[in-house]
Amino acid sequence: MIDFKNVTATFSDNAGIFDLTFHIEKGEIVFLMGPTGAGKSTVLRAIYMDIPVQKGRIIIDGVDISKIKKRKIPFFRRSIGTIFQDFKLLNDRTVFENVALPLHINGVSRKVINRKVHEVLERIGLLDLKKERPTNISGGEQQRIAIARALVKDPKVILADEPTGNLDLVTSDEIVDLLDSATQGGAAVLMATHNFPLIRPRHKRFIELSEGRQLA
Amino acid sequence: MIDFKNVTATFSDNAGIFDLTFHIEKGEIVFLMGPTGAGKSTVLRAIYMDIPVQKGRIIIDGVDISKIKKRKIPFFRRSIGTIFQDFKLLNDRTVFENVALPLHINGVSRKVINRKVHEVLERIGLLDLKKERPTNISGGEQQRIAIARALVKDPKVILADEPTGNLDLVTSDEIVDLLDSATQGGAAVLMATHNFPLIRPRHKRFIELSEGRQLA
Amino acid sequence: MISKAAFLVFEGFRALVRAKVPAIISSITIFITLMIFSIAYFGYINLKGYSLEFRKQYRIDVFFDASLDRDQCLDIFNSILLIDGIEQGDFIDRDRAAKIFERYFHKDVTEIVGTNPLPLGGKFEVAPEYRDVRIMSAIADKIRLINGVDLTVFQSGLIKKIDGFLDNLLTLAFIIGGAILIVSIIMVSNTIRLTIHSKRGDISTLRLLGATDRFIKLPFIIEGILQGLGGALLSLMTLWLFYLLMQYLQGYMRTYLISPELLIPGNIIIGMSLGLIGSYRGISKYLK
Amino acid sequence: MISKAAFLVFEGFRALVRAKVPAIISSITIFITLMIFSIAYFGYINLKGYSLEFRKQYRIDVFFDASLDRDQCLDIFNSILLIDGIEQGDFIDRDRAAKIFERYFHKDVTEIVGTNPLPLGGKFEVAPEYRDVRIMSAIADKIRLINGVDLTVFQSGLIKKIDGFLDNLLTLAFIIGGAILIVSIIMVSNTIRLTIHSKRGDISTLRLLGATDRFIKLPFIIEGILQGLGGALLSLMTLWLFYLLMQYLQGYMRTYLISPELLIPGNIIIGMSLGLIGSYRGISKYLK
Ligand SMILES: Nc1ncnc2c1ncn2[C@@H]1O[C@H](COP(=O)(O)OP(=O)(O)OP(=O)(O)O)[C@@H](O)[C@H]1O
Ligand SMILES: Nc1ncnc2c1ncn2[C@@H]1O[C@H](COP(=O)(O)OP(=O)(O)OP(=O)(O)O)[C@@H](O)[C@H]1O
Ligand SMILES: [Mg+2]
Ligand SMILES: [Mg+2]
Repeated sequence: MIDFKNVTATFSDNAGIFDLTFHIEKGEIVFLMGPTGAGKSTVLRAIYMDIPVQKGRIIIDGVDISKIKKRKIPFFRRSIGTIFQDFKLLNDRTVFENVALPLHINGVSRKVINRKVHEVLERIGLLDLKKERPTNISGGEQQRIAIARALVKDPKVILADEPTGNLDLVTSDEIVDLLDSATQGGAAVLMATHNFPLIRPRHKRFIELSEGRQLA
Repeated sequence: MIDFKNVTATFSDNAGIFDLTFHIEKGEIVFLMGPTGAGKSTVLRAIYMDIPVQKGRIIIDGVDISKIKKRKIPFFRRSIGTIFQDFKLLNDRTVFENVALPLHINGVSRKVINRKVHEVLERIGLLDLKKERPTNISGGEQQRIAIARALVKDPKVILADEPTGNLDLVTSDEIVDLLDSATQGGAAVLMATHNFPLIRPRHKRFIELSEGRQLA
Repeated sequence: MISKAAFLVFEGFRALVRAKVPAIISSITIFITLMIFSIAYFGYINLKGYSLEFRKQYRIDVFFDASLDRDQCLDIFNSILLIDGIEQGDFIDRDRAAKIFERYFHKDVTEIVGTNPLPLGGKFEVAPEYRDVRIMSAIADKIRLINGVDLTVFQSGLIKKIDGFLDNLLTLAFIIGGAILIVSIIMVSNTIRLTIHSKRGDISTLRLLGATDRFIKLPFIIEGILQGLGGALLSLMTLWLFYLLMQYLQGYMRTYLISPELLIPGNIIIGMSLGLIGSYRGISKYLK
Repeated sequence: MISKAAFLVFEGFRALVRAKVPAIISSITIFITLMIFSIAYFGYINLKGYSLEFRKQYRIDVFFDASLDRDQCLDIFNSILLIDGIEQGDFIDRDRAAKIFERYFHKDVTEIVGTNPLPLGGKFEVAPEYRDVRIMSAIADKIRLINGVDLTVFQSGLIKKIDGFLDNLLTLAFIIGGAILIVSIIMVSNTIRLTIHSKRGDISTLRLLGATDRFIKLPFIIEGILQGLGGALLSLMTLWLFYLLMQYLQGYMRTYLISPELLIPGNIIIGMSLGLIGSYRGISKYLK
């Protein structure tokens, strides 16, 4: 589902990712580990085409993304559910509207949107906040809204960038469970995190980065 | 240094903090624990006067802050070093300028500013990034810049809201060390966090919140 | 697809409410633009009105051969009336001529001369569309060729002067009008660009979520059109007050007012077009 | 304190560079405002110029008693010249009168009458500051009281018409000018408010860091003044091109140009003031 072949994407000589190669199967969850500044976000940004790739190929669901025409990038992004490290919630909309947004972009009918958004807000336990603005809820609540927004469209690929940084251990565990359960539907999940204690008990595969390079 | 007396500050009937009473000494570091949405950020925001207090009194360095005139709030805030949960870095300035900002606000001379900013960037290990914009550095790097900005003015009171959410364990530990060492200079530090494993080995006092109320 | 289009239209409406400051400022900009337009147009039709009024006084004076009698003169007078462009004429017999004499010399001609030796003649007015130096000169030349016409006087000097003056004014009015048009479009699209600039973070997020440019643009454009409508309504309200003022001043100075049948749809259409063009330009530039 | 003030001034400069889009748009707004100002002023001095030129033709005609001889008439003529407001005069003897007769009747008076029975008179021009219907009527009345003056003619009808026309135009110009002034200030401060709006997040962060309102305001105000200067320089460059065009057109239509000694400092001062007032209003409203 996600296939990196000798991928190099750099901002400067010593910042970015260098010669990464890995593969993530349909229905698999993989953790991307590494200290701060290691290049985890850069890996994810390369996948959702936010930054250019200098060398190598990234193949998502059988498609070499460097071959995707500029005009088609939005359609490619719709198949990916991204949880951004800085949430990127829209502060001028309610929680409900934020979560509904990807469905509107995908052209889903209002009735279905209503049902799906309620469903996902229920699942992350924030249905009570649906009428609040992101500025009026706590950091951890914002983070979970960002997660709900990524999951609501049942994407084939889920990219989660530090999705538990603002959550306590119990809630973090629930979130990882949620991401894990998405793999049952066939999604491939790539989750960047530093929280080793969180993922250790799960015995899942992880990719370790250091200074932009793969360890082991 | 920080004195809460039956403080209630609410957004609605069931969101906010209720009847909190605690005391933090000069030179003491205290952790504010609790799950997401427990009210940790609300405690800190009440201290730096970002939200109004409905009941009770908050006394900082001997001053009842409800008595501070509106015109004097900026001067009160200058004595506090705050690390915001969402960093609040200014994206149109370099890292250096961001860290220098509180010193400019305090009217420190350019020469002293230069020395102090270099010193603190050195200490958090990000001197290399001094000319970068916050948008061009990683999440963890941004977080450390936010920490540097709070520490650079040697404040009497340090409020840290989840300062390690985007940092790996090793770096997180270094940051807590840094905050801890600030207490040697006489500062009172209040750090909100969910990361219990991080603070457990330190055997420091902590205050535990749940749904806006103090536990134990 | 229909539900998506409906969503985008709805988004445009809600954007107005969500970001009130920029929306209000854009509406005010369009309002001001429309006010400038309306007042400039008001100035223009007044200039035009004054100009036409002045040109009403343009006329051709004709004198007949002294040897002709009154009836012969009248025949020639009537034949001149048939010339293309001549609208009406005024036959000047001896009595009329004496009155003219009195106007310039303030004496009765028969009193100082004993008889009335003044020549017969006619004054001719030309139709509005012929009130122009070149055309009137041509008509005067034509009259001059008629048998029995002693002299044709067309005060081309004075007329040229007035014509030149009015033309200068109208040229100026047109330069200013053109400038206002360009300026308005720049102004409105700049204002809307600023409101878009203040939402740049949200726009980049929408893109990362897979929104197409069309999806991002449409709400801005609909918002722009609504802002244009808002500005137009504001301007109509203000112009209504201006009308009341002008009607009150009508006693003191003559003014030509724009008819409401032109003003109301004109303002609404121009306002909405400005909002449309401004937001389209603004968002397109931004997304490039 | 000095280093802080220097920092804030420096911040204002850097803000220009940091947020280029809003800075450019604000400068363009001020530029456009100044262009409108300059062109409106240009229109105004042209109107004024045309008006003065027309008023040059205002004059008072005097006829003397038929019983007086040439020398007596000349004495009266000279005494009229001494009246306050009379600038110069033209004595009209029998020959001049005959020429006037010819101008209106296109015949030689001696030829049709035998002698020249026309009255003696004078034409008087008034000094520029007296060229006004009311004042000239008063002067005409004064002349009428002089012994030996038979008749004073002051074409108050025509003059009133022209005066009225010019006054209407100038009133219109003033209304438009006043409107432009108000509009410009609103426009500039709205534009700057939008740029401030797009930095609202940063402003709230500065407040949380302990910045006083003064600390937040000053860079915006300095930025505003610099944007005003930028707009002024842009407008001066454009006006220079406009001057070249006008100089070229000078052959085709008479225009009065604004002197550069007025235009250059005028634009710079007004531009910087607009930037100052606009940013001050904008940021003050925002911080309230
Ligand atoms: N836009 C950019 N321009 C220049 N350098 C950048 C940019 N974005 C990131 N970098 C640099 O690239 C390196 C990797 O950044 P990245 O954001 O991928 O780290 P990360 O592993 O996600 O770290 P964190 O855990 O702190 O989020 C860092 O050294 C960072 O400073
Ligand atoms: N501005 C606001 N308006 C209304 N409700 C708010 C506002 N800010 C916070 N809340 C609510 O107050 C409660 C406490 O919020 P607070 O931000 O203090 O939580 P927290 O302990 O910091 O959580 P986290 O660990 O997720 O940051 C939450 O339920 C939140 O939804
Ligand atoms: Mg990252
Ligand atoms: Mg919080």
